[in-house]
This record gives sequence, C-alpha cells and structure tokens, in this order.
Amino acid sequence: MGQYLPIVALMVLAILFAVISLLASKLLAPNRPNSAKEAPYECGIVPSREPPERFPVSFYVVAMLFIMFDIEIIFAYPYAVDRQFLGTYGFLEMVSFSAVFFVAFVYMIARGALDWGPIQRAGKLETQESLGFTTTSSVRVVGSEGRAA
Amino acid sequence: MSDSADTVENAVETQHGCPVQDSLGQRVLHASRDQYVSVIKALADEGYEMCVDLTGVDYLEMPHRTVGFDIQPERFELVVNLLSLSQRKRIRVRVQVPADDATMPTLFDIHPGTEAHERETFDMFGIVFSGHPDMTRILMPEDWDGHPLRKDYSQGSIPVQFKGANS
Amino acid sequence: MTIISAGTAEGGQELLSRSELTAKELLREVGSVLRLSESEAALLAEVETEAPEDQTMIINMGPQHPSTHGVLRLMLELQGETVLRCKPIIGYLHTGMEKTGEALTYMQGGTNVTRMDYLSPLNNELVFSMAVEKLLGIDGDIPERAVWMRMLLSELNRMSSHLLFLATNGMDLGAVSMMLYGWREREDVLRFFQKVTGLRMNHNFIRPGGLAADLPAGWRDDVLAILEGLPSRLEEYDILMTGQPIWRERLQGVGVITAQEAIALGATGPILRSTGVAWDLRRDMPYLHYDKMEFDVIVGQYGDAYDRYSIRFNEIRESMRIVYQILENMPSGDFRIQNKKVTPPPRARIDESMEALIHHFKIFTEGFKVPVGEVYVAIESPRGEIGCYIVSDGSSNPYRMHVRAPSFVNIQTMPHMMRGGLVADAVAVISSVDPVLGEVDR
Amino acid sequence: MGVVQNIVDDGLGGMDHNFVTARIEDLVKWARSRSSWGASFGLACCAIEMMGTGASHYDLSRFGMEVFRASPRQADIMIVAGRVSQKMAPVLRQVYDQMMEPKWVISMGVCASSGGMFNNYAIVQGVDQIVPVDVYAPGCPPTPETLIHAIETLHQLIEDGEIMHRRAANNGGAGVELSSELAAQTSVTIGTK
Repeated sequence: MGQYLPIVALMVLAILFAVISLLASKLLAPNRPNSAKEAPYECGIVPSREPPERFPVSFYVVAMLFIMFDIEIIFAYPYAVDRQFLGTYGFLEMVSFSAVFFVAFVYMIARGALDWGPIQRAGKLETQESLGFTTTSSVRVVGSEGRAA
Repeated sequence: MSDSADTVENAVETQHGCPVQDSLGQRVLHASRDQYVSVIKALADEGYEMCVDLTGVDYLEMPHRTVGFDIQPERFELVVNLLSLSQRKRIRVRVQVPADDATMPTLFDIHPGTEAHERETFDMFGIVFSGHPDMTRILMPEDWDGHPLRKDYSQGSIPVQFKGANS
Repeated sequence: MTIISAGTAEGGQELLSRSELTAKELLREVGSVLRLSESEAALLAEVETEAPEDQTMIINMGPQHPSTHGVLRLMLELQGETVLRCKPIIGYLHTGMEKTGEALTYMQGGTNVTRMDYLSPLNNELVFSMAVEKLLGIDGDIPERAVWMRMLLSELNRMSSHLLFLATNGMDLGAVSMMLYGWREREDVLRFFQKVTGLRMNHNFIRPGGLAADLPAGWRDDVLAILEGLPSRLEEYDILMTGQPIWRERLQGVGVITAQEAIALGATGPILRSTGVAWDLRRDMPYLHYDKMEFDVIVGQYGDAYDRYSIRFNEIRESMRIVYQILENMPSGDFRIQNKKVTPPPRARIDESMEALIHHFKIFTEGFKVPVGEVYVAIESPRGEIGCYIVSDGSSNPYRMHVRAPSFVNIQTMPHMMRGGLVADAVAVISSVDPVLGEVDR
Repeated sequence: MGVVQNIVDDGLGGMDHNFVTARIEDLVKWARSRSSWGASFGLACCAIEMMGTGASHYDLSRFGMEVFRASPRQADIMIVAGRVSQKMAPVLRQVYDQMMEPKWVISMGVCASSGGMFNNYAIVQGVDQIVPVDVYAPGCPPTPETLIHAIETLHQLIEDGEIMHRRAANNGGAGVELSSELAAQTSVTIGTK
C-alpha cells in the first residue's frame, strides 16, 4: 500500500491547487458583469453581425491529423518506460504501429490536406527602363538574397 | 501701352486649352469644370503619370480674390497635383467649383490613387464626385453632420477658462 | 454625466457584403488597379466564381490591434485563412490638424505639423518651413549652416524612423528580440536629438527662416559615436534577419505590387522603389544640398515585402554615408536668416536696441506676415513624398494648409497587396507598408 | 504594511521564523501592484514613447509590467497613449468595458488628459469624460521617465489600497452611462461644440 502514497499525495495536491485558485478568484476579484464583457472581443468594435458558424473544411482536416498523432504519442509512452524488458520484439511492434499512422499521413498529404497556403506570386518584375541620372548618386539594387535567379 | 498689354494678354501661354500661371516658379493650370477630366487625361498622356495629391480649398473669407485670365472665382477650388517621373516636372491644376452645386467628375478611371483623396475632399468640404465608386466619409464618423474644413464651420474649441485669452 | 453612443459601426465606410456593392467598388476592394483595363475582364471573371457569400467571413482587424501600427482598422473578408477582400477604414486618429493649422500663426505652425508623422517629425517641419520660405521668397538666402544642419537632422531622423521600422517589422513577424535591438539604436539617435533640440520627439526645431538654435558644443563626436556603433550592429541584424530562411520565407512573394500599379495608385517611397522605379526626391528633384551628396538610391526588383525590408535596411547605410559627408563640410556661421521681418533678432541685441525689442515682440505675439500666394513643396520623408500646400491671404495665419501624407496614399495599396494572401501575410504587408496613422488621419 | 515591511527594512534578518504571514488583503494588493500588465492602447506619438519605455533601455519589466497584452481580457492597466478622436471614443469605452476587473487607467500625455494643443472639433477634450482615469502623466510626449513615474504612482496607489475604496464608491464607472439605443441618433455629444 505504501508505494502508492506519493501518487495519492500528488492527487490531493493537484485537487487542492485547482480548488484554491478557483475559489480565490471568486472571493478576491471584484466582479462587475456588464454586457460588453460577455460580448466577443472585436478589436474594440461593438460586434454588429454575429460570427459565422460555417468554417472551411481544411481546419477540420488539420484538427483530425493532430488528434491522430497525439494518440500515437500517448501509446509510445508506456513503450518508452519499459524498453529493455520488451526488447526487439517490442521495438518492431512499435515501428509497425507508427507505420500504420504514417501511411494515413502520406495519403492525406497526397490529397493536399495541408497545402491551402497563399498564392505565391514571386516572379521578377520586368526591369523598369531606368530614368536618366541627373546627379552623382547611382542606383543600387538589393533584395536578391536567397531568391531563385 | 495698351497694345503691349494686349500682346501680353494673348501671349498668355495655354496648355490643353487652359491658361498657365507661374506661381512662385511653379506651373499652375486653370482648367474649367467641363474641360477638367479631358485636361487631366491629356496631361497623363503627355507624361504626368502620377497624380500626387487632390485637395479642396474654401475661399469663403477671400471673396474679392482674383484668379486672373478672366476666370470667375467661385467659393470652392479643387487643386490637383500631378508629377511626371520621366521628365521630373510637377504641375498643378486648379478648378473653380461653385458653392451651389459642388459636384465634380471623378478622376478614378485615370488615376485610381485619387479615390481616397476624393473621399477626404468630400468629407472635409462636401464636394461630391460623380462616378466615384464609394462616395462616403473617410475621416469623420459616419453620422457626423457638417463638413469641418469649410470656413463657416466653427473650430469647435472649448473656451479656455482664464479671461483675456482669445480661446 | 455625459452620454456616449455605444455604436462603433461606421455604416457606409465599412466592408459591405458583395451584393450591395457596385462592380467598380467590388473590383477596387478586391484590389484590382482599374487602370489596366485589359486585365479587368479576366479579373472580373475570377471574382465571380469565388466562394459564395455564406462561406466567407468578414472580420475586423480593428483600431485596437497589436499589428496595425496604430489605429488603422482593416475589414477583411476571409475564406478560411485566405484574404479575398480588404478595406482600410481610417479616421480613428483624425485630429483636425488642417483646421488647427489655419488658426495658428506661421511661427506656431511647426508645432502642429510636427505631430503628423511622429516617426519623422523633423521632415514634417522641414517641408512646412520650406513652403513658408518659398512663399516669403527667402528660400534662396537661408544661411549655409542652417541648410547643412537641416540635412543632418532630416537624415538622422530617417535613420531613427527606419530603425523603428526594423524593430516593428521584426516584432510583427515574430522576431521579438529585434524590437529590443532596434530600440537600442533608436535611443542613441533620440538622445542626440534631445541634446540638440531639447525634446526626444515633436521638436519644433526647424522653423521658417532657419533653426531654433545652434548645434550644442561637442555635437560632432556625438554623431560620430552613433555612426561608429551602428555598422557592427547592422551586421548583427543582417545575420539575425536577412540571413535567416524563415524570415525570407515569410516575406518573399508577399504583398507584390508592380511598377504600373504603384504609379497608378500614387504610392511613393520604398513601395515605389521596391518595384524597380528608381525615384527618390533627394536625387531626382534635389532640395537643400542633396545634389552635392554622394549616395545610392536603393531599388528592389520583385516589388514584395522582402524588397521593402531590404530597401529600408540599406537606406540606413546610405543615410550614414550622407551624414559622414555632412560632417566633413558643415560650415560655421548663422543658424537662421537675419531678416528682421521673419526671424527674431539674436538675444544679445534685444538688450541694446529698442528696434530689435519691437521686432522680437511683434514676431512672437502677432507673427510675421506672408505675402498672398499659394505654393506646393515636396520632400522625401522615410515613407515617401511628403508635400505641403499652403495658400496665404497676406495675414499671419495660413489661409489653407494641406499636407500630402505619403502613408495616406500608401495605405490605399494594401487591398491590392493583401489579395490572395493569408491573414499572417496581411500582418507582413501592413508592416512592410509601414504606415504612420498620425499623418494618415491628420 | 505589516510583516513585509520588516523584510523591506532589515532584510531577511527581520524574519523571526522561516515563513511569512500577512493579511490576505495585503498579499492581494502586493501581488496586484507588483505584476500588472498594460493593455497596449497606443494611439499617437505617446504610443512611440510607451514602446520606448517598454523596450530595452528603459525596460518597463523592472516594474512588473513585463509585456503589453493586446487583448483587454489579460490586461490590468490601460495606458491611453495619445489623442482620442471623436470616432475613437466609443471604441475606447468598449475596450475599457471589456477589460477584466480590477482595472486601472493611466492617461498618458496632455492630449489624452485634456485635449492638449488640439482644442478643436475632432479631439475628445480629456479622456476622463469616457473612462475613469487614475493617474495623469504630463508631457507631450511624456519621456519614458515620466511614464515610469506615473506607473510607480499607480502601483503605490494600488499597494496602499486607497484606490479600491474610491472605486467601490462609484462602482468603477466614470459617471458615464452607456446607452446602446443612442447609436442611431445624433453624433457623439462629448464636450460642447
């Protein structure tokens, strides 16, 4: 029984901390609710139109990808704790487990789940015929670091 | 003496049909309201590619001013600044706008950059630009009444407490 | 008990839904520059097939936003993360400066004008003073030392403004440490300004007729101290930012504008130079003694945010070159014109001559009279061409004082640059345009 | 301020045993004053000086204002830095209302405090017509030292609790009554025209 004491102590401390912080803010902070506080923050503008419910589907796909890999990591923890005991069999098991996820990831990328970025228009502009120079100062062209030629 | 005055008179240089004035070394054109857009178009083709500035002036408190070239001075005046990048020259076009119907054609199709200047001139002086894509106020709140830069609009300053100061 | 209306809606000034717009306005908000008529039809077709009304979201990048460089309000129509339409709404800092300018005398006008572009106050005062001097007809005989001092101060002001651009550009794109470095350099320049003019900002030091005071003793080694310390630090920033692939990836290809579109929209300064047009008023229509200066005009090739960043970065080096040349041939002599109708007499003479006392009194109470006329003078401020149009009716107050603000026009290029980019690119575009809302709203 | 004062006076020697007890009100006030985050309400030239105060040379994080939170939900002090125009007034009030309690306002610069040199139709003559102001920082723009002095004054006001009694009296409002139906009627009626 004794070996579980630290876990129990940690549990109690966690609960205690959560309760105290909730109670403290309710007791100490002066609360004056008003309509503006409940309204969504729109950079200072009183929201006149209600926020749209429909969101493009690409957000949903990214959320799904995140959850998928999150679960995978959680399963890796118990393996990591006991690596010696599980030996090569365990290692091969884990590799196949993550390979299954990787296949799904490659499929997602192939279907273009992640490429909804901006339309990159980075062509070089046709050079403007330079106007005649009247004074001693010349023209220096900059901004070509790291660009395709 | 009189004929030399005439020679000076008809020797007045005109560009695109409107008299040219030399104001402190700067070239100023006096266009009338109906030749306004055609003059700006002609100047744009002639090399004045960029319209740098468009603003209004309210001459309510200078009623007996003379514009010269027998142009009838009106209350409002529109000043358009053009700049030629290739020839490194500037020119200013001044147009008289009568107070009763203060409407002017828009320059948006020739110089899209003037769209915001015209909205500001409408906001500050009340000169309406016909054909403008979005003729609304730009600086004052939407429900503001009056056009602040008109001379008959009070500066709206709160009188200063101590006596003797002219607020 | 004052009642204020809770409504912040601006009605017609806001971004309306597509159905309520005229075709021309829709094209303008979508960012097409109407002058290129042949591409108009193609663009019109592309606009129609875009997302139907209910899939897009109109959000506020409102007046109180960390990355809008002040109180600029952008209404964006987004489809997911991509910006379809954008409309800048300004006026949240409208201070009625042009109306106040008509109530102040020419002597006091500097205090009003210097608060317009609060990143380069000395350039505002310079353009206002040059306009008044041209009206007075004394712009030819300003003493040499005053002209050279004006150039020194406006170049140092350009350096401090571009240093702040580096700081905020870095912070907007995530390199928060650049904010601390950029400010470290800027503090050195501001301390020099405080020593010369007495204030860190809003100096009112360049006045019609010359300057308010002479340079303090030991100013030369202060300037040298600034100039010596800067190159090594600029190398640091080069490594921190230009050399970094993430930085280049965030800026290259973002906010592209071509030369025709920049000229059609009237954009000047780094935005125009980033498209390859080598147009710098200091070189093409020189004022003060810039025609004697040896400096390069920095030009870009791609017209995108990365070009504008490297243009401003290298313009600091050019300004340093100019300041070195100014240090070499700064003459001695008067720091303002001794024309008793325009500038107050030197302090010593007031004690001994009654006439000087009268002139001093008249200038400071009633201000000096300017002959009837109208004039437009333009100089190169860090953000582009800043122009001052003054109409005078012979009294000691300007009849109409209008300032052509570069940021006011540069903001109109934003809808065009943001089209098709992500919201994060919109932040990069705002910081590459580097608007100062004080001069936009005047 | 009780035990904490002994430590301040004679260092760790002042503590008789190895833990500190104090009234909860003192601890709360001490915590609030020592780590208050500013809401970046930068408007005009004062905003540049405010950024200068926050940057490396004047380093505002020495006083607990580590970072300028952009959203009012995470900010305690709203520094109104710059001139408030008529169009900006309702926005300022909205951001102030959306800030979490307890909240304080520093009116930075003369334009915010009294309209400054712009005594005209466009500028609200003093931000205290819109939000309750606790500390006024003079100057145009106030140098970073002045702003730090203003912030320290506010910290002192918070620490000795004087501010909370006054706040409780007029329930935190500036005697400004927010009416939503007025939006349709005439323009903003601040100050006399």
